[in-house]
Amino acid sequence: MLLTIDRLSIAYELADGRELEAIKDFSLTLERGRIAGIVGQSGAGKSTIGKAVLGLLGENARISGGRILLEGEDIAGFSERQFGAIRGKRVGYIYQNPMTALNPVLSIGEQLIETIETHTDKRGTAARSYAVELLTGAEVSHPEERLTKYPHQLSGGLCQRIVFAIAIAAQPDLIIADEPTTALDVTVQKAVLGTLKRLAAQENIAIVLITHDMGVVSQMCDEVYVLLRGQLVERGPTMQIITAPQERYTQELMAAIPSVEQRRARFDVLDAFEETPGRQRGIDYLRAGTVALAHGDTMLAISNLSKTFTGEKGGAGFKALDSVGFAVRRGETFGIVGESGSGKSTIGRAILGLVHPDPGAIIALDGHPIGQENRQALSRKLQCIFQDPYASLNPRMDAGTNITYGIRAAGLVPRKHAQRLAEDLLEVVGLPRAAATKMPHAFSGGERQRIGIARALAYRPGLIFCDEPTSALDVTVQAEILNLMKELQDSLGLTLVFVSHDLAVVRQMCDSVIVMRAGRIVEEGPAEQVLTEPADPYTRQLLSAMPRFLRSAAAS
Amino acid sequence: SAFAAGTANAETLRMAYGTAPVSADPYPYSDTQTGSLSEHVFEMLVGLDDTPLLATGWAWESDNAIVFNLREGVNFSSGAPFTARDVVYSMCRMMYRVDGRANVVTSALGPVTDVVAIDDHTVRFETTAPYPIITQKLKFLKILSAEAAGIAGDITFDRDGDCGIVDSYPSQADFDTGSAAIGTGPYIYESFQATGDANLLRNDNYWGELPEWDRVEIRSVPNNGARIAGLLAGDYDVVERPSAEDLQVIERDPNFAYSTVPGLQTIFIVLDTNADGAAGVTAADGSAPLADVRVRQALSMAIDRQAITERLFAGNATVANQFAPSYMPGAPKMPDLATDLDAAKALLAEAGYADGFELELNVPADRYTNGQLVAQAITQYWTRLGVKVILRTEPWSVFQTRRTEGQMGVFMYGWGHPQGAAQLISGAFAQRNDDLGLGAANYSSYDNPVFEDAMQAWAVEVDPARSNELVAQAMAQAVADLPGIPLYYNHELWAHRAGLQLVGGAEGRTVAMMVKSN
Amino acid sequence: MSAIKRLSGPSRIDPFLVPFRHYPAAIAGLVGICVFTLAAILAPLIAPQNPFDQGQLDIMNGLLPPMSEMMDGSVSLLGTDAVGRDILSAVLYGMRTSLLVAIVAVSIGMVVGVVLGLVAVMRGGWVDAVIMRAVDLTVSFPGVLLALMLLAVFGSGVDKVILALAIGIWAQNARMVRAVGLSEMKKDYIAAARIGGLGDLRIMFHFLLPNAISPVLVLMPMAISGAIVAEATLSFLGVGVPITEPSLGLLISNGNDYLLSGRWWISVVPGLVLVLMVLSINVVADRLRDHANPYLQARG
Amino acid sequence: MINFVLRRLGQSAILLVIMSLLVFVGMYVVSDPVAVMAGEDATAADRAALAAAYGLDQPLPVQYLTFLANIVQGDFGTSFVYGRPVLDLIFERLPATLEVVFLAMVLGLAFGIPMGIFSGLNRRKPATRLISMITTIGYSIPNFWQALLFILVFAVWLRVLPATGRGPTTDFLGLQLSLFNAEGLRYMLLPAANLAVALICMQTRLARSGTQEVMYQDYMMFARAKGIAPRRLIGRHLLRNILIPIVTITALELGTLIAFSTVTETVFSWPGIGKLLLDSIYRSDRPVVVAYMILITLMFVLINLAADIIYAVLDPRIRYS
Ligand SMILES: Nc1ncnc2c1ncn2[C@@H]1O[C@H](COP(=O)(O)OP(=O)(O)OP(=O)(O)O)[C@@H](O)[C@H]1O
Ligand SMILES: Nc1ncnc2c1ncn2[C@@H]1O[C@H](COP(=O)(O)OP(=O)(O)OP(=O)(O)O)[C@@H](O)[C@H]1O
Ligand SMILES: [Mg+2]
Ligand SMILES: [Mg+2]
Repeated sequence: MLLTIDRLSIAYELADGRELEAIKDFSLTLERGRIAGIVGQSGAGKSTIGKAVLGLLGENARISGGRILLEGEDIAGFSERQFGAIRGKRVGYIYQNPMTALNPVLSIGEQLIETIETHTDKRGTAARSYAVELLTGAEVSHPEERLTKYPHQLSGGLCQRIVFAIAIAAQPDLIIADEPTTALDVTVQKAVLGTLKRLAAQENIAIVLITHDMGVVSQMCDEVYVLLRGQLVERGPTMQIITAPQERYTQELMAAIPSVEQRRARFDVLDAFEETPGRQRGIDYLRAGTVALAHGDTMLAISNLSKTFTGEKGGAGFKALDSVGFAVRRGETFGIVGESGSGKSTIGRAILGLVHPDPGAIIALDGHPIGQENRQALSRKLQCIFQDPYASLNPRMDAGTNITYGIRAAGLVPRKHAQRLAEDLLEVVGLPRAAATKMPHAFSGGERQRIGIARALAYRPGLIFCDEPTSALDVTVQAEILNLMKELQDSLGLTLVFVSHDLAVVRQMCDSVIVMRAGRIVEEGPAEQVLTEPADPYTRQLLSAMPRFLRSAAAS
Repeated sequence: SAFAAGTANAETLRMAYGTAPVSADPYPYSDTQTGSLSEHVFEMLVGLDDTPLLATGWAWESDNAIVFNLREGVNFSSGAPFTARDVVYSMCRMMYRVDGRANVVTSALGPVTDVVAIDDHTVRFETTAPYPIITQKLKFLKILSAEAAGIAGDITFDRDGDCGIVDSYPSQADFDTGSAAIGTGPYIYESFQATGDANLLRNDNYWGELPEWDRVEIRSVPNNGARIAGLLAGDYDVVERPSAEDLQVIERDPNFAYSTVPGLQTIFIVLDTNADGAAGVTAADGSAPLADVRVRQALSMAIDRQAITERLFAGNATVANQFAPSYMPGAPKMPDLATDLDAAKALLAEAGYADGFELELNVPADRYTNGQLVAQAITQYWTRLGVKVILRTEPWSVFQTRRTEGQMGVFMYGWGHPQGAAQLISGAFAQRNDDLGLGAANYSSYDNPVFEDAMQAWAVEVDPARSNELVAQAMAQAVADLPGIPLYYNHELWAHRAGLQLVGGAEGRTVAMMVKSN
Repeated sequence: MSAIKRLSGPSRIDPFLVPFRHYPAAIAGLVGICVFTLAAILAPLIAPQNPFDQGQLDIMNGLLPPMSEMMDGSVSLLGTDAVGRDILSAVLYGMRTSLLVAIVAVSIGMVVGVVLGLVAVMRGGWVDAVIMRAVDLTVSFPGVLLALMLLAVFGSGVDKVILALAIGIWAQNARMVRAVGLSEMKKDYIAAARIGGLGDLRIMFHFLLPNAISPVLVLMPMAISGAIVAEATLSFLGVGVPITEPSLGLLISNGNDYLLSGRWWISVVPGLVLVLMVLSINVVADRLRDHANPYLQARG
Repeated sequence: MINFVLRRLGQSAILLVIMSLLVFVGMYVVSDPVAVMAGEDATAADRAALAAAYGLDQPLPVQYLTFLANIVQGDFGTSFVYGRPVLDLIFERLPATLEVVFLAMVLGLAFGIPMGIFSGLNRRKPATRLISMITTIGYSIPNFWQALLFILVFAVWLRVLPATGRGPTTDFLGLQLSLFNAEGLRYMLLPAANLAVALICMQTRLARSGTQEVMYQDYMMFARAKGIAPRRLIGRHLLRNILIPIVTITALELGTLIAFSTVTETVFSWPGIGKLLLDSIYRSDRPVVVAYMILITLMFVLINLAADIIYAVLDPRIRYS
């Protein structure tokens, strides 16, 4: 047995002295060449398990029980030095937050090549060409050039593929892949997963795959572990879990999976969130917001939007966006899908005024060019859910303050109610009230994402640019949140610009869609049409690459 | 040990100065250390102790002319013989103001109208009026070599120092690099650095008694503690001006010793006696307290000089009873000044200041040994007398500027020149008279006819006995009137390693010639 | 989310004291600061002598070792200095001056420096250029000359000393905050704040400041001791506080001359007080900073 | 980037003019060179002659304009006190200062950063407490006190190092340096250590606090997960991210030490330029002070410019246009 986790319990100590039991009595066994999936609710403790195997739990975490055996050796009590011999070499780790996982001040090349040079005998140009090879294997275009870039110059998906390349560089015995494809479009995702699968099959590598995408699970995993609030609720062979889930939570999970085949009014949910007075108050607050406006008028109009990033040392720039134009109607959900790195986030950053587009671009909100309005007024019309939720939270403010600071400043909520509102909104996005006083770094990936969502919603804006808002969420939570958004949309005319790789979600959510590739729009139209009768070859390719979770298969 | 290694080369003497000599050029700088350094290399006609040096004797030819006989057989370190021409040349150079700047005795030798080389070894100085203190002033005329400056033929003196040879005067840099530093003294420069560090080699052709040390290294270590530590660490053989405090360490350690000699400097407090009031002195009724002699006497009587010299100087200072060290040759004999707080209070009350008054006492922070401590002691005494004292200490440059601008009614000052007892009172208390060289630093507004007459007579008196009498008269008057308050006379101190014998002079110069091993 | 267990009972302690729980050293520091501050405030009541009243001093009491009897029969606990100042009293009074000078100068220097540094980051462009050139100018201007100028123009006084010191401090802080701020400014949370419609002031003080101020705080205790020593140096050179009203630093530098001869108490006593004072400030400041560091919050 | 540098240098030209004006006026209000230069018994005529010879009888603006005109011709003036060109005076002493500051900087960084990182990484080790104690005490002991203690211990008691002065020098690229001979180094050790103590303390504390923040960032976790050697993890990933405050302080201290390390230079009788400045201020030697300040300002401008460029190198997100 390569990896055996035996009744592992892990506790985090919180700032106020309380202790949070993140993992209780979790057990897992894994042989070489096999892939184990861990699925479960966001915040259930999946990443905590992964980190524990590598000895990367923070200072405030404590393994309160159980063993972790790697080839029979208990590594739970290893010292930092002993772990040093394991990390990278025997266990590779694909970090959950790709955009913060890369050192911002070191070039991609350096971060990749140092790993290669540490674990293989390749040096110098050999290491470099192996790096290029790895990047190519991870579907990164222009790999040579990317090596000289810094993380902030790359898209989320590129970062994720680089993290992937780094993790597999040494061909370790075990790979822990913590949501390795959340930021990838489906074609790339397919390739990356293919690589993983090949590694397992050919190199006899064992993989722990943490994910919430049941499609991925069904395609990849030999066995599945279902986790809820730190506890294992069910484990079994993939087919068995998918087709015949025994536990209630697993059943809910399966039921909540959105389908790309058909569009429904609502995502299926089975009350993932507890209905509490606080949550109700929060929802009331959101509903009480924007005055319902007529649906259908053009709200956001963009034309001729180009963005060229200046190259290093005066070299030729890189054209991230090339004459992009589209219009978003009030009250609709406007989807942006497409290749990773095709400029989706850059569109958002341009709308939000965070990057200056090339001259000639027109971005108009309600008929007025953006930039002439004052920031405060704009903030109530336009909000954003960042692709990297963590970096967008002020690390020195607790979650509650992060959420309500802006609206308090804008006078949307009196100071004395701010704390309560923050807690209410946390409940709205499915987090406990107590989370309000935790600092951003002490949250799981999905939890951070939800804090970002709560912050954006709190403004009760007219339009939200959602950059992969639910990529780190399991389907049950995702369904709750997307339903909430839809509901706000229906009742208030909330407009959403929705960037996602999950075509099923896009189909469920969006009214119209554009498909992007290499900075250009390759196809646009009503979501139904684009996703069912794609005209562009690239769109077709996307659709065919989708990992399908076949409910029909489950039925049969 | 490191100590043994340090002294292995017994022929090198390492000395630490308290202030960096400014230059190897002996003319423009009047500070003690520049003087000390150049004394190794250059000599004067008259020695600091009034004995003949390069002159073997002198006599007044008339009221306006004095003739010096020069020593024969003396050579400069360049090999050139020393002659009267060199004296004329040196006088020219002394009178010449480089960039308008007076040299050490340019002003003091202003009354000299002509300098004539009568023959190779006789030279005559002529003056506008009788100028008896010229021999005192010539103690500062270091003799340079005319030949070394490349001057051939006779030199005709003029009072601007132009002498027709201006272009041949060596620059300061020429001295500092050593090329112009040619004297008749017992040492020659090996090197001089702008930081004030110098190395000297013995001049084996010296005409006089050869000094013991082959080589002398002079370093400047301005910080007191560091200087003494350098001695203790074996970096130096002799350090000048150890603090009274540091002598304690020296006394305890058998490896070290110190030498002391009563010095020339008198420390005193100047009082502005102006009847219209003095800067920084305020009385409730708007009157001028310091104009009243009883107030001045009260201020003087309140001070316990004995306590100051014993407590703050550990005995290395002498209680002053007049404005010049009483132990100097020719100093008038004066009774001790009284110390009596009660009597002082009574005097003050008598003068109408029973409730005291307020004064600002100005003291330079970085000038006099223990100056700040003494200032605080004075403040204590006067506070007890009932006078409100604001003690103001500031750097010398600021002090000097404010003093020159007349912004100080009460200030501490020190004066020490090897020029006899009259120097201080003539400068600080006499009415200003540039022709007679009187009262250049009179900030006391002192104006007493008895004193004034005596000073004016003294200024032109050539008979030494009569001169001393006049000084005694003036001094007695000044001490009675107290336009200033004498405090104490500084002593000169040197600390050195044991095994050396050191006989210092009152002017406090630190020179290798005074150090012998025993 | 999983169950949260309470480890300790509901906290009933003053929120101000929360950071100090479980940190004996920091508590000691806090106590130290209180003691020193109290001692400084109460100096006139507890000091055996008023060292600023020159009439009470007598050089006949000079240089007494600790526990000596003075002329008037009283005992000097910690000895006296050369002019007969009781060291204990002098230290108590000196602390007042030193603390006042150091704390006020450092506070002014810190506030002005940090604010200008933040403004430079926020505004950029010519504002940044002007502020940073002003920094260049002030760091290159010698403090002694500045103090001398103030002395010559305005006369001596504690306020002038404070001003001279503060001018030296602001520049360093401004540069530090700007340097760190430049990096922070590019992070997404600032972008989020902008999108949130927050005004520049809020972004400056609630987003940039807490994330950029850490190095300034790290250097703060050093700045305090530095100011105390700088004040001593100025005083020693005659451009600081009057020598009749010595500060802690001036006492130390005066006492320096007596170290070699074994009269240690004159400089060691005030020196120790200075060290202890800075040590206290330091452990407390360190603890507060650690406490404010989100990554170290849990006691782990 | 080139634009950026040029613009900065342009701004600095204005700065130099302002600085010279400030110093000119400053020296004027502080003291009168004539009063300081003239001897005790100088007559009024002496003073007037002196003032005229140095142009000090002119109104201040005229003096200043003359000064500017001379500067343009490359003449920085002649010292009132030493009667020598001020640039000669300054450059004669500069090497002594530069080498001792250089050594102090090296000591500061070589000890400070590793100690700081160690403390940041090992929060609860006794060694960390010790470092914290020592660094706190290190900087709360006044510089002049420390200097004397160093002399007492190493020169007077142990007698292993000389107490004062500068040792023998060797010629290096035309500079007289004692850095390259053993005896000279012995003389440098105490003054350099005296300067370094504060630096070490500062760098330690900055490195410690930086480490405590950076160490818990996701990218550090991931870097650890990659299994790279601890040396690289710290030397590259950690260090690069904590260097900005360290560079800032190093730059400021570098300038300050070169320009103003008067206490150390005084106590150890180190013949550097800091003392020259202090002496010149106290002797009212305006030409030296003004020229000195112009050079120092220029130096600070360049050092800070270098620091700004280093920021951009350290953090690619910082870009100057
Ligand atoms: N600051 C920058 N400097 C240089 N290039 C940049 C910069 N920011 C983004 N890019 C490049 O612009 C392209 C578009 O990036 P963008 O983040 O918009 O992609 P995306 O569509 O959001 O991708 P993903 O789905 O992976 O997040 C990428 O190739 C990226 O490398
Ligand atoms: N450093 C920390 N301090 C305190 N609590 C933490 C810390 N890290 C994680 N937690 C908490 O532990 C729980 C498990 O976190 P973990 O990151 O393992 O969740 P996850 O299953 O990976 O969730 P997600 O799918 O959202 O990434 C969460 O409730 C989270 O808030
Ligand atoms: Mg996770
Ligand atoms: Mg993106």
